[in-house]
Amino acid sequence: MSVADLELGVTKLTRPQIARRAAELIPDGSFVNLGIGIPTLAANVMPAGKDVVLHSENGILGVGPTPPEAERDRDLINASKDYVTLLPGGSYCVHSDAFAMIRGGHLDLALLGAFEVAGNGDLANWTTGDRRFPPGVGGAMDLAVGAKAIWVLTDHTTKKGEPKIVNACKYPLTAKGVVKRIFTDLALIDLTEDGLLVREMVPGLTIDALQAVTEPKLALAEDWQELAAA
Amino acid sequence: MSVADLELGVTKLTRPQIARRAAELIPDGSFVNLGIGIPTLAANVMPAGKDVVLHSENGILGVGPTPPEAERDRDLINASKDYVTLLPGGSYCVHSDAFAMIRGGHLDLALLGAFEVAGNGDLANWTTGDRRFPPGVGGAMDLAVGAKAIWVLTDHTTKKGEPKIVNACKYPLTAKGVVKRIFTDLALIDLTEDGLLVREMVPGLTIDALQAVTEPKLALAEDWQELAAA
Amino acid sequence: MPIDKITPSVTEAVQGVKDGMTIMISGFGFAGVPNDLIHGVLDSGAKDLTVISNNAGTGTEGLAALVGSGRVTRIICSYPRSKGSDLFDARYAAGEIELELVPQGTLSERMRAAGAGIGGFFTPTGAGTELAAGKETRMIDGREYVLEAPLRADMALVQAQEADRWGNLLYRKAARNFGPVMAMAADLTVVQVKRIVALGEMDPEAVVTPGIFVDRVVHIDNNREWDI
Amino acid sequence: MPIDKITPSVTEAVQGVKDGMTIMISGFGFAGVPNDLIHGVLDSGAKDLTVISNNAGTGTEGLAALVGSGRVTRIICSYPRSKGSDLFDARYAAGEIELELVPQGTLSERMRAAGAGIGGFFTPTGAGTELAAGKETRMIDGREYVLEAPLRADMALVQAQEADRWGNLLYRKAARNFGPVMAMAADLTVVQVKRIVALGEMDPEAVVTPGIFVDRVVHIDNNREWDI
Repeated sequence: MSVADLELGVTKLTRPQIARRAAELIPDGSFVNLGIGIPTLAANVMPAGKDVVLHSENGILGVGPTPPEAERDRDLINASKDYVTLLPGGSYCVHSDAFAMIRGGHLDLALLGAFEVAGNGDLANWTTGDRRFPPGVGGAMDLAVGAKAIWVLTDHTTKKGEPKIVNACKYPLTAKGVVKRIFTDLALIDLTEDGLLVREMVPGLTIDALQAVTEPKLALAEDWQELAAA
Repeated sequence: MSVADLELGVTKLTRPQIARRAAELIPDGSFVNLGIGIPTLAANVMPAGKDVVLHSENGILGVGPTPPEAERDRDLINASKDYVTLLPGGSYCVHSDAFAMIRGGHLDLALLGAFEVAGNGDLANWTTGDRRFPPGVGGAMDLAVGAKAIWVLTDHTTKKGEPKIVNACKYPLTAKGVVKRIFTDLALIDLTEDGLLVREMVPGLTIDALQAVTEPKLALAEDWQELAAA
Repeated sequence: MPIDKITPSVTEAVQGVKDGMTIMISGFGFAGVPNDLIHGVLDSGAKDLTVISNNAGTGTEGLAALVGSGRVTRIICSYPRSKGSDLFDARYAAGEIELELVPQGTLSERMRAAGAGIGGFFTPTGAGTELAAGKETRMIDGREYVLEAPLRADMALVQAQEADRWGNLLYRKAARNFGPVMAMAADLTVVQVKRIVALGEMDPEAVVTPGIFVDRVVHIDNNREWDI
Repeated sequence: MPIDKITPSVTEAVQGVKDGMTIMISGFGFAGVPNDLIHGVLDSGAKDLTVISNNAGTGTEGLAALVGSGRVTRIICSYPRSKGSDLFDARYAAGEIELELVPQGTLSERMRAAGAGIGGFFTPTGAGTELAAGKETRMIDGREYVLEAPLRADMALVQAQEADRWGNLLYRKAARNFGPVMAMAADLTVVQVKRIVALGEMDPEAVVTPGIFVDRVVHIDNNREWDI
């Protein structure tokens, strides 16, 4: 258990477990983009029998799981530059067509990482504004405005224990008001018209303890469930 | 000989002969679009050994000559809806890419028909403005502004003997100031900064007789030649 | 549950077509026209339709039949009049059909814009002509451009050669034409194909329209000779 | 005279590269990067270059070597910093290279616009963010869009899999990425390929970049393992 775990007295989800919970909730038949970070892990933990078509913005539709080391192909990588495979039915396309799919509203869902998410759905995930390091926007802004729904997958707090779900983003925005759902190592939270609604929490966590590491006001869903690690 | 031929006392070029003369002057290695009318005939009269890549705006690059009747394919027609073939090295593309080639300035040349050409290079070839008949613009406006050079292939006069090369177009314009060269059944005329320069005339024709069926002032090139039917 | 976009009949393929809809129809001349789907729309009885297609139909069947039925109140195309376009010509002469004439490259680019999430684009095509009348123009690097809007549809009817159950499509020769951009630009894309292949059978390098742009596929291999 | 775009050497392929040029370089991560052509440009000694590429190079060779050489004064890209982008990072930290950061979809769409004769387009990407600062915006159907300009180059360096003498190209898997749009958007498009095939050998349905967009092709089959 880490220090943070000890403080909260609960076992947090691992990064693959966060990805797995998101993967479980992706509707069957969806076209989905997996952003850099925790989201890309979802390709390896997709529930068996779920027919989801994964999109990678460098020009792949129908991304499959990570290959064994011996089968790596330097021409077959995803947007995170990780080795991937192609599923039967998958295809390659030019970069501009991959982004036509994104901007044109053809993706049902994009799973993105975040530096910060605000209660109003604002997303910041491309620069901390630190001028010592070059920023990198990649496809984040296109995905944020283009996909029909945006889910964020992130640790609940920074390494220092500060909230990443905030009242207002301090970092430069990626897009305004786009996030619909947040999966963290502690909880599953929906961004609704009435505010943040907690759907799931890890075993042992209380809403008060969760609120203590979250800036915007949280409400607990009547039918909330335990966020079980798969 | 037609009445018009008798009036001028010369033998006019046939439509395939106009097309042949234009084909002879297409620079080797060019990418060329052939418009509806006389221009499409050029595909069948291309000089042997000339490596020209013909573009058809419905999505063909590398158009070959008309096939024998037994080899017609209803999926292989040009922009005039005539049966064509595909040369080795040819390829098919989506319509929007065919027009990216046009508008993006990738065609060296487009050969177009005309209702009227003005001395300043204005082109009218999409509607006579007669409200009883539906107009049809097709790809004419894209080609007129997109190709690096526009050559017009046309009869020198209307069926009534009126000039088609005029001081100012009376019909609605296709594009302004785009025509660089005109091939007619009587002459080959360049549109230069100094005005219309006659490069070739059919045997027996005088510059005065040609001027009589042409509105803008013509100049005869010092090195003018006979326009010989191939 | 496996993704399966293959629909058993034309009737089911065009289900949901309604009065007042805007429908894109693929094809250039007689190549690539989804005649069976067009007759499916005709059989549905839907009226007050806006049709977007390069031509306006020739002969007595397919697009010409739809236009001739009087159910099309408006057509957006680049080249309506051709040899054999009598059914359209008569409606036009009688003032029974509204025509929006669009330069051909602008037509497919507007579809691509709709499909690619582009809100509008500047094209040099048509600048200074009647077809740009009333449109916003702008000088860019010394050249006049016209602002054109994306063009979308409620439904696209597309003809292709091969499909698999994900809706991936291959076309054949110049019958490809408007199919791929129309598939991108419609809320519901319905495709008739000559052949269904197993998932994974298509070369992933050669897929022209990926299944993400396709909603329904119907297999039509009757090889009927249409009067179009 | 037969069209033949095949060039015998890298030196001849990049001939004409000059100080101050804007050069597009294909590739996404380590896939599809024309390393031999990049080293050809490096060997040419050309300086004050603007490079347009998705990334800024990693490791010690290829794009990283060009950026690290100090000959690149400006880079236009979407994602410069990656594991191994030390050569770029150092130049950036020292203020020795100007960075224009462009959202990735806007980057390739701007190239396509240049290649397709589009004078500018409205995209929702980046609206309301720092990357749209100073750009014209417009509300279209209740949504904010940013006007983006076409992006062209003097030269494009592209890596592909196969070419024929007309310059038709096939790519391989995700190494396709920016190659086709860069080929459209440059005055001079130079391509390194792993295989040359006879004219007519490629499936005309599967050609990805038709030869009209390609100026020079050079055959490189050394299978060198680059440190990128």
